[in-house]
Amino acid sequence: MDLRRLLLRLAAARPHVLLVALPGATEARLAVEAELGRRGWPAAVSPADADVLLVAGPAGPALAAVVGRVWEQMPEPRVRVVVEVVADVSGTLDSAASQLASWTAARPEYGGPGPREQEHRGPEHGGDEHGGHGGGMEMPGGLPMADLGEDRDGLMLDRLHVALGPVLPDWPAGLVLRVELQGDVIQEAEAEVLDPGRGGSSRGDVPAAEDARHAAARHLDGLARFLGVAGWADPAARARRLRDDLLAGAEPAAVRGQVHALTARVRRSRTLRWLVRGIPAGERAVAARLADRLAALDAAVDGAPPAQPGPSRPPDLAALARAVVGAELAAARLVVAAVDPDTDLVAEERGARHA
Amino acid sequence: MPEPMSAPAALPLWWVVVLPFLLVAVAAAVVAADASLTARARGARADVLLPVREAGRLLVGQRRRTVAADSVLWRAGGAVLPVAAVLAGVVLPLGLRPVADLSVGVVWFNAMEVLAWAAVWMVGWGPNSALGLVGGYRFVAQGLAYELPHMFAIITAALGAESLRPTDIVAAQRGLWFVVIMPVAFVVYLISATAMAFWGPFDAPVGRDVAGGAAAELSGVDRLVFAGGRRLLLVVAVALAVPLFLGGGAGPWLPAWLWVAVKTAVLLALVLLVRRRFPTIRADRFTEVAWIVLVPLTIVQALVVALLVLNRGGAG
Amino acid sequence: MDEFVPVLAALGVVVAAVLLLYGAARVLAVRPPALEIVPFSGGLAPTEHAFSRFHVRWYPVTMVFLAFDMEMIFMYPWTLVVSRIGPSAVIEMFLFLGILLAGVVYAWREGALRWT
Amino acid sequence: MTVLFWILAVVAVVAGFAVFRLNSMAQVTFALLASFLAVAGLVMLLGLGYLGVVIVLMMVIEMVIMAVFMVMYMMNPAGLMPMAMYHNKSGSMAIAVGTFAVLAAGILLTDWPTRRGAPAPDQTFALGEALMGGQMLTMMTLGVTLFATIVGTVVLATARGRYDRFGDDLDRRRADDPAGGGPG
Repeated sequence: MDLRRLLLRLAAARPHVLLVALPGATEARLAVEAELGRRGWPAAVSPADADVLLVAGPAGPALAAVVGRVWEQMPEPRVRVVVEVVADVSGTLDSAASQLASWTAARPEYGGPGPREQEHRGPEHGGDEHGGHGGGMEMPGGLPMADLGEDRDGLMLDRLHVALGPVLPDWPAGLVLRVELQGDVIQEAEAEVLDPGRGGSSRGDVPAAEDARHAAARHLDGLARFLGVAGWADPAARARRLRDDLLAGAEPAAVRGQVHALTARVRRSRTLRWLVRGIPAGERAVAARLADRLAALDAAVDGAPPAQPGPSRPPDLAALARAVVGAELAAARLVVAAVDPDTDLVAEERGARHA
Repeated sequence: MPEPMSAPAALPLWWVVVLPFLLVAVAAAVVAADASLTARARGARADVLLPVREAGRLLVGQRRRTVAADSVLWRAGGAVLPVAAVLAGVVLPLGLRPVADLSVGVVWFNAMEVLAWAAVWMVGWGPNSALGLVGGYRFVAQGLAYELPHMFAIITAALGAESLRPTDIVAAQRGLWFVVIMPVAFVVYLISATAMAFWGPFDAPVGRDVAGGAAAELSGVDRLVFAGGRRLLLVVAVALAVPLFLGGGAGPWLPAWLWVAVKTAVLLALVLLVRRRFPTIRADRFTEVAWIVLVPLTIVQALVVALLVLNRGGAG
Repeated sequence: MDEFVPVLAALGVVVAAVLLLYGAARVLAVRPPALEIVPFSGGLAPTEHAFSRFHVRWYPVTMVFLAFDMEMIFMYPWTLVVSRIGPSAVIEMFLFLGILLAGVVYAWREGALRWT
Repeated sequence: MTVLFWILAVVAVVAGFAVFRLNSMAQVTFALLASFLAVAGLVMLLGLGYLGVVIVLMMVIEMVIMAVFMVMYMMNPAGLMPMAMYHNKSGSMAIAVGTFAVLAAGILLTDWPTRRGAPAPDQTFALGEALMGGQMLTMMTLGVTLFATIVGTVVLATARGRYDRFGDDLDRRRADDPAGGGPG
């Protein structure tokens, strides 16, 4: 049908890309984000919204399963691509777009042409509101329902077990937060990083005693993700743009003015201060961690030497999990974004221990 | 009772067909303008075809249904949003006359926009998804915060004209736009209108932090209807501020319909810019402010206007 | 109710438009709907149905809201008669609102407007 | 007009019946809402525009809030396991059918008086006049009742009170709450 082909072509000029960042592949993620920004392609926030599944880095077994599941969740037309080498980001995106533009239902899918797994799962249950199935206690989808647990008022109410991550917008690569939710309040939490030790050496390109440019870029990246979680898209986009400029080779001194303007704007925002006030996040509250980051960012572009040149320690995931207990989901996301655990380092640490 | 003034009748009936297209066109313009602002911040090119691309993309996209989803409520919720938005839009004076000149126009408007409560909750509930549920519930919490200030703001405008009919409210501003005597109600109205369309900075129900929240599991035409309905709701809610506070089609030189268009465009631009100035305001922070700052403020505003009306009534 | 005729017509038109959109999508969509998709929470499979007793932290707010909301039924017709009835209408309505506001202030102080 | 009446009437009854047939608490709530909306349409047909629209306004808000509470308290809120909205099926059926029959008979058998006088030209206006005039006492009583409702529900529903928040002498400047927020 011609109209369908026309619409596919129109849409393919601006596909929504779901980026799956893997631990140890920060460089690939940054390259992809920079290219998406240049093209003006939106980053999808969930598989339902995505046309392109872009996996940045080599996936270990656990993350490969995650990628497979996310792929299953995406509606067609859809394209799956992997970026492992920074140099071929642009070409990969081009080919994804052209595949979408010339998409036909008959196209064999990436990863084997077999029928989709879920179509074999027996009768559909969704719209069946007449209670006609006499099966009794057989639950749809084979899943149980949430069980009871005590809430902070001492009431017994359902506790829903949800695994947050590793594919969420502005979320540390590979991190999974297994939480027990009552409503949207977290009662218990557990944090882990999937596939630690995979590709952990890719940070070799970012020297340990990093220079001011990389320090500034790293802080801008963290700031952009924090602002993204806080729902402040405009300065988040500016932070990303400055980060990309720095990584593309701009001197910190050249962007100093813009960075200072950005940090000043974030600091000045009374609304942001009011929104993050009083959210504890372990040793330091969210607001204090944000202030730290802004100060470090300013210092980095001012050419000050990095405060602690010592070896970076892996993040304390147990402390992170403790910090989100009792928080409402939005606050928990802010906590994670403020702590911003460097999951690449978890990889190195675990990898070293196994060796 | 206000004198039975020579109230302009409603537009001819065929306008009911034009109205949805008109609103969709404005909503598309809003999408394009918003996206071009976003592109500018990121250093990319703007794209005027963007609303067409997005709509086309969702039309050819596959729909999906989650395990054990409540399809009835899920789909109904999405469809209610555009229907409610257009039905709320029938009382908008497009120039001098609205599509339906209801004597209880502003109450009708209020009743239709409140359907968003049900719609967003149903869309969040439907897919049997934890993040969707959180999004749906966030909107109800937000509604509990913005709805009372919203009602008081509308009532204040109605009080100024002593009529619930939007055309009467416009007529009552012949001498003085209501924004002058009720600035607080005007500002609160705009705040609550953006909150009702869960538009930034009140976009927590479809927030990034919950991967799209209520909309997280929507794809294909379901997403198109929901997202389109949300834009329509924003356009209609903001557009009603023109007859309520900005004198409707009043203005020199230009015809009334053009004035309405210009004023609406200015307000929409304002809303788009404000969204860029603020991070997402979560309902847990906003509720108390809404109740103990906005509600008393709007009540005082209503009192001031009531005294002005009494004064005027005494003179007449 | 003649004035509601255009409303009814608009309802018909917009419902038809939404149905038309769904019909167009049915023709244009590259595939029929995907069924039994696993809900998304970050890429891991859910272990339980999300449909559960959702414990909202703001239930006291709903109660205060409902009580306050009742008042709106009166306030809309009240706007029509202010100058006809005169000062007594204003005094009465704002006394009424004042009583309710006192309730809200009490609720605020007790922390009912916070997520408990 | 008559067609519309019958459509709305059937929708109201069918949706009302669905309330008892559906498994899901959420669907039950919105079936009830659909029933109320049809009734609101009937009220509008009677020429009571304001009342009809206000029924829509109030019922949408209230049914959403009811859905929130239904889902919060009822087991199996989505009806994933079959269940029924009624207990003692035969008894409740007898009561329901009996009530319906009595009411319907009442409607049909009553010798309704013929209308005297004409309706006010603007019912909304008339309603406002009645509220500010004859029904003033009703309204003030209602105000106090609503105040009592607010205070009562707050006392019953909040586990923590002002002494937990501001200290025993109420001298803490900023409230101590498990969740932040608000202007203070």
